[in-house]
Amino acid sequence: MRSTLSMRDRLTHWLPRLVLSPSLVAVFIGVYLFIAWTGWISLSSSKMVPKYDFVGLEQYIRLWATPRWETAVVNLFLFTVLFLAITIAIGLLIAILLDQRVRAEGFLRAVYLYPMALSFIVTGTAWKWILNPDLGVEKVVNDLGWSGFVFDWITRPDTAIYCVVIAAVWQSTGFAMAIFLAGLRGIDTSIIKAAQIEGAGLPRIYMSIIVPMLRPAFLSVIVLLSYISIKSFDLVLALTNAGPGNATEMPSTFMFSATFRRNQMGVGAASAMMMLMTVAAIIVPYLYSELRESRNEH
Amino acid sequence: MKLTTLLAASIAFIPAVAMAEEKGKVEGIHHWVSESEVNALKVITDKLATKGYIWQDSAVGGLSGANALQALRTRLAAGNPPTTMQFLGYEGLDWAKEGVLRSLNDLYVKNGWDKALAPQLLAFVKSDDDYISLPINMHRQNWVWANKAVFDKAGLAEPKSWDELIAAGPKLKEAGVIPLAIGDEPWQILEVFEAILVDVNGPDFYEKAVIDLDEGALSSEQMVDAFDKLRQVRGLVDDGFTGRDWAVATGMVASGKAAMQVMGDWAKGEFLAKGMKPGVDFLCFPTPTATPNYKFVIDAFGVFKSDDPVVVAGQDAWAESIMDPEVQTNFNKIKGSIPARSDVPVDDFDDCAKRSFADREAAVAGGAMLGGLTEGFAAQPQFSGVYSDVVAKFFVTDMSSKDAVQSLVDGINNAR
Amino acid sequence: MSTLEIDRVRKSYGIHEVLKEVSISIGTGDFLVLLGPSGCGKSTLLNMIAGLDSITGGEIRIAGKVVNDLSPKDRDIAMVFQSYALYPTMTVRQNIEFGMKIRGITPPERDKAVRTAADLLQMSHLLDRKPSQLSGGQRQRVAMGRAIVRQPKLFLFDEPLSNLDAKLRVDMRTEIKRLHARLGTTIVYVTHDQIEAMTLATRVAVMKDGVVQQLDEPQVVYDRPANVYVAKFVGSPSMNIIPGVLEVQGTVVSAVVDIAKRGSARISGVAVSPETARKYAGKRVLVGIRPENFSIAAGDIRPTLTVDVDVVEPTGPDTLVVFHCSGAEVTARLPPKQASAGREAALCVDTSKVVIFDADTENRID
Amino acid sequence: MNTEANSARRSHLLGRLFIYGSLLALAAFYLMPLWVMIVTSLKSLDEIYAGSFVGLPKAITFEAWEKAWGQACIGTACDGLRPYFINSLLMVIPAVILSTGIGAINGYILTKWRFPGSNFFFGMLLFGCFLPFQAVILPMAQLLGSLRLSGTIPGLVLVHTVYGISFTTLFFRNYFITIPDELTRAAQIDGAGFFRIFFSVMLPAALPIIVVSCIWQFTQIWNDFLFGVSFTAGQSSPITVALNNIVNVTMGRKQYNVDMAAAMIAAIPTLVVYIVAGRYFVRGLTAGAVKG
Repeated sequence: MRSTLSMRDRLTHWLPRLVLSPSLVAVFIGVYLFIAWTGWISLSSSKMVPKYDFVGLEQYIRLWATPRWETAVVNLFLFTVLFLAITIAIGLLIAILLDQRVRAEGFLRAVYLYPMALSFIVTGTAWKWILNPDLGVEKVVNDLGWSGFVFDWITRPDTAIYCVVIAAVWQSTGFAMAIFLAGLRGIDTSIIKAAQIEGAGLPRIYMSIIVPMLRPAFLSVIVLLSYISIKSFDLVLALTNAGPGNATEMPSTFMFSATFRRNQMGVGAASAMMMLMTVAAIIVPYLYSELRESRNEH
Repeated sequence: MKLTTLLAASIAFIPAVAMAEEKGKVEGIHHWVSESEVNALKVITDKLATKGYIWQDSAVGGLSGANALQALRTRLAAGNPPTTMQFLGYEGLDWAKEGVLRSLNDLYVKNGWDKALAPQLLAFVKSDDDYISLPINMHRQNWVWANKAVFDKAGLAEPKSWDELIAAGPKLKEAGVIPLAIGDEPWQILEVFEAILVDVNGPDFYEKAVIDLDEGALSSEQMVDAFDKLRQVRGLVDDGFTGRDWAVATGMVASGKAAMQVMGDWAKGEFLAKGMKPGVDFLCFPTPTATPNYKFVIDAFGVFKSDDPVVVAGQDAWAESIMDPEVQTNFNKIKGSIPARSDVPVDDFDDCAKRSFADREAAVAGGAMLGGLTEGFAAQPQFSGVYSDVVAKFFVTDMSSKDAVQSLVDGINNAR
Repeated sequence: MSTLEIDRVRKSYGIHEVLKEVSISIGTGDFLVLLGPSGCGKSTLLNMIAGLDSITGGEIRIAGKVVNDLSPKDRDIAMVFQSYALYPTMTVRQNIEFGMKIRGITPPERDKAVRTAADLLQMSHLLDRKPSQLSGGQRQRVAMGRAIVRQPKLFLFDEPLSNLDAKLRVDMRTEIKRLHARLGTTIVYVTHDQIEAMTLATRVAVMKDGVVQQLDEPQVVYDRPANVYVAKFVGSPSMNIIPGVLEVQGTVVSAVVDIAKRGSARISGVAVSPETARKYAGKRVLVGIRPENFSIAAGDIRPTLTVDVDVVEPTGPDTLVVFHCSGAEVTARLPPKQASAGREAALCVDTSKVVIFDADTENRID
Repeated sequence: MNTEANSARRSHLLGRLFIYGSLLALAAFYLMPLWVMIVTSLKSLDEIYAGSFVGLPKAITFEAWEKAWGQACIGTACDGLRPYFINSLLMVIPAVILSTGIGAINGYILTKWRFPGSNFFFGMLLFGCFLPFQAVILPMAQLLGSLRLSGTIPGLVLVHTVYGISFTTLFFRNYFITIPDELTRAAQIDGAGFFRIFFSVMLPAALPIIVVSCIWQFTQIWNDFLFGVSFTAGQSSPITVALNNIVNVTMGRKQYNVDMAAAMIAAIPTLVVYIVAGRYFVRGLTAGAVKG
């Protein structure tokens, strides 16, 4: 029976796969083959240029014996938790406030959204000044008369990471806001009316009814923000250059300096693999749920 | 003049110009992007142009050359190296070991350049038996730059030891002046620390602890002392040092807001640009010590192996331009350093440079020529990186000197 | 000539079998309704006729030609979808013209076809609008217009009315009926609404779990359902199914049912053949009675059964009376104001319309 | 009754006050860096070195802007940002078009022409979104070298397209999944083939997500520094690399006003895109970029 298929029909049958195949090849090479290459290098003794020998897990042992890497891991954890929590909180707050039929919503939305358009190569210097106690906020407030005001986080190793969080929150809230706002607009307003008739106040309605309904938006925001935080590279370089005293080192900056500045390509590759595994630990379950969902749709 | 001769002359002239245009390009990666650096570089490239080659600029700034190194690495991985590349410290030697650099022995011998360089410098120019790079200059790293008016007002003279320098702190603070201007970048802090290390403990100790990475020296009491001194120096610094560029710190000294800065002689350009004169408006003196030493930093260019005769000829022209005595003189007047060649006359340099020349001669004779750790002239980057990690962390936290020494030892051993 | 023959067609996704050897055959001009609940396989079957789903086994023939391996566009069919599937970025005119454009029909001809279809469906004034500017009923018309201009051998409708509100649904139903009458094209129509099936079809195929339960004219399906499933699915309120026992006394066959607190009642004269009657004599059966086959016993006619009325639901023209019989809830459609809740009612049954089912297989016995 | 109405009005007023107060305070926070950049770029260098960083300029001058655009030196080349701006345009336009186009057709296949394994492929593709790019620079450089594309703008276009596909496919796939399959089926019955359905039916319906994809890709590619600094040299560098060279002067006197003007110039295209099309971005996100 199959033989009755005409050439054209057979082409139609294979066409989608054919059209998709260049992407498949590109992604296979650009992502998976290159990851495999990095994995290999992480098991080699490569220093300055790639060397294709095998030394087992030596580079990983060296990596975990490096205090800077430990700092980087702790920072990443601290940064991710704070960054996610604050960005989500502020993003949600702005979205809810904007959803109250305010004037000039378009303008305000643009204000909150524009940082996303800029790279930290562009805004890093401005933030450096704002956070610098001698030039920025502290000075301005002191000049206004509150001489006791101190805001010197960026100068102190134990607090500098919070400055990175501030700048990162600044850049990403717009995104969280946009997604939450989209979610809020999709919610049936009769739910709010129903709750009002039951006598619930607006804050309570949002806390116990609306916010839980935004669950899918939360999921999207969390995944995308985790991705931003793991990749935060420009941000740290531009703002603190991993200082003071490597206090704001992150895995991405560590990897960069190990590979390109310190001739420790093997260690750099090992750190890259650690980052990839972390990403996979977050992303794979998300992908799994996403894809299972779509299978159900069919 | 007859018309025909004019015509003949112009006809003869045209191919010459065309030839010059056709000779080729010299492409170089470097990380000189500031105004004075670029002006200095122009001295070389102008000379190159007279030899008929066009300079193609591939500057990559930032991260003390790390971006430039990354660019080189990817270019080499792609099999597309530039004609030439600026190297600091061991970089040139490391690349030479990978077999990508061209040996310049023929040029060195032909032109006698080998005799024109100080022996300590040769260690960075020669890989085994091959000359692999072309040094253009020599910076002295262990300078103190001071505001003369501030010093006079506080009744201070050039300090003879680090204790004296530290003791000047309270006086200066009383006068409302920040004693020492510095930024929190690890390399700025390391400059100070390595100066202390050699000034207090002597060149031999520096060689053991930094160049040989001898564990005994690394964990010794002298090392603890050096950290103790650095802790005292921390007391001379104001709180706004975060993210401060070294040039901003220099500006603070120039304006009298701060009294001193420990920095290489590239800082001199900042004073000169403001119209200040050495000895009159600002002071330059080596970091205080009982054992005089000279910490050098050189900028050198390596050239990459190529089968293309046009490229090779361009490299020859480039090498001759760099090593030209006149170029070395003019370049260094702008850059603030002194010529890499020891055989270039120095009479028309300023007082600071002259002092640098004199000290270099003394140091060469006395075996006190030392490579700067910060810029990669003393240890491989994975080790100097550990130094800068520990020192920077020590400087900005309350870490004890003993803990600092311990993490230094652990870090070096881990990187071995 | 546009017949449709579905010959032992099977469909499975992996081990999951969606259609099991379905055979349906209709003639030119027939209006076939595939009726069944969601998941019964009716839409899959339609998609297979259209060529949108592959056929696992068997053959489908349109106008006598096997179309198993023809692509949709070569099958000479047109289809109307539940969501109308109008191209959102095209105007109504462009929507209707799209298929003709692909087939390379010249602009004047296209224009003529659009005009004819628009007149037929009274939507000439909508031609330059976008689908988003149309109401549900208007979109439905456009979708039909798009199908009509194709002049296909076979029209396929996939639950075309289920997205409309009740009033509009009735109107469009009439519209489709009228269209069928005018064009005379063979139609296959999928729905889960038995009223649509009754009103529209010339042939109804009732489906369940990938199997055709009954294929016949709608009235036959209604009067003589093949099994309890069909009996309950077709008709509203659905046929009452009352457990009982078959009794044979000479030539008279009766069904005996229980009435709570009142003992048994005998429904005599059930239309069952003598052989069947002999076979089932004294056995348990299921007695099927449509609600409208009950009537009030008036005058001196002896009631078939006397019951206690549970609930009374007036619908206007009739009143639905609910009572219990053999443990089953039974609904009778009676004239208004003839019974009231909590009172007793004496009822007659039109025994010629009573249907008997096997208690185990639930199939009709004749 | 009256007092109740009064208090209700007062609490409403307080509520509005709270809403606008918070929104404006937050707006000030978000505008602060932009303010610093603009103000600084309009000051003279002397004024900045005299210690004025955050305040208004005493005298407005556009000198820094002119310098950043046309004269600032990168190495020995003193052409300002202009040539690099053009480089970036030459890179960003084809890369955005290519990655969006490929993403669109991928999304179309993955929703309307599913085949066994298409979901797995989608999962593989998605993981590419989350790849830390530093990890692939060296192998990518080797690949570009063997393709003879190293150091060129086409090479950068290729890299950005490859790593952009993941995101654009995600966008389009999630958007097309909301378009009923019946639409493609109707078109099939109308006789439209694979490409005809894509170009005549799907693509015109995908305008909102095309905008989202273009904005996203435009900002990502325009702002990219890592690939730019790794895969280009000198005259073929994109603007972020040039900006870095101007801003990150390692040794020398910093020209903060020129730095800021240069940063502003580098930011203008993305800012314009956001301001002009930001509305569509939010709308497009609602329409399916993010599954709600």
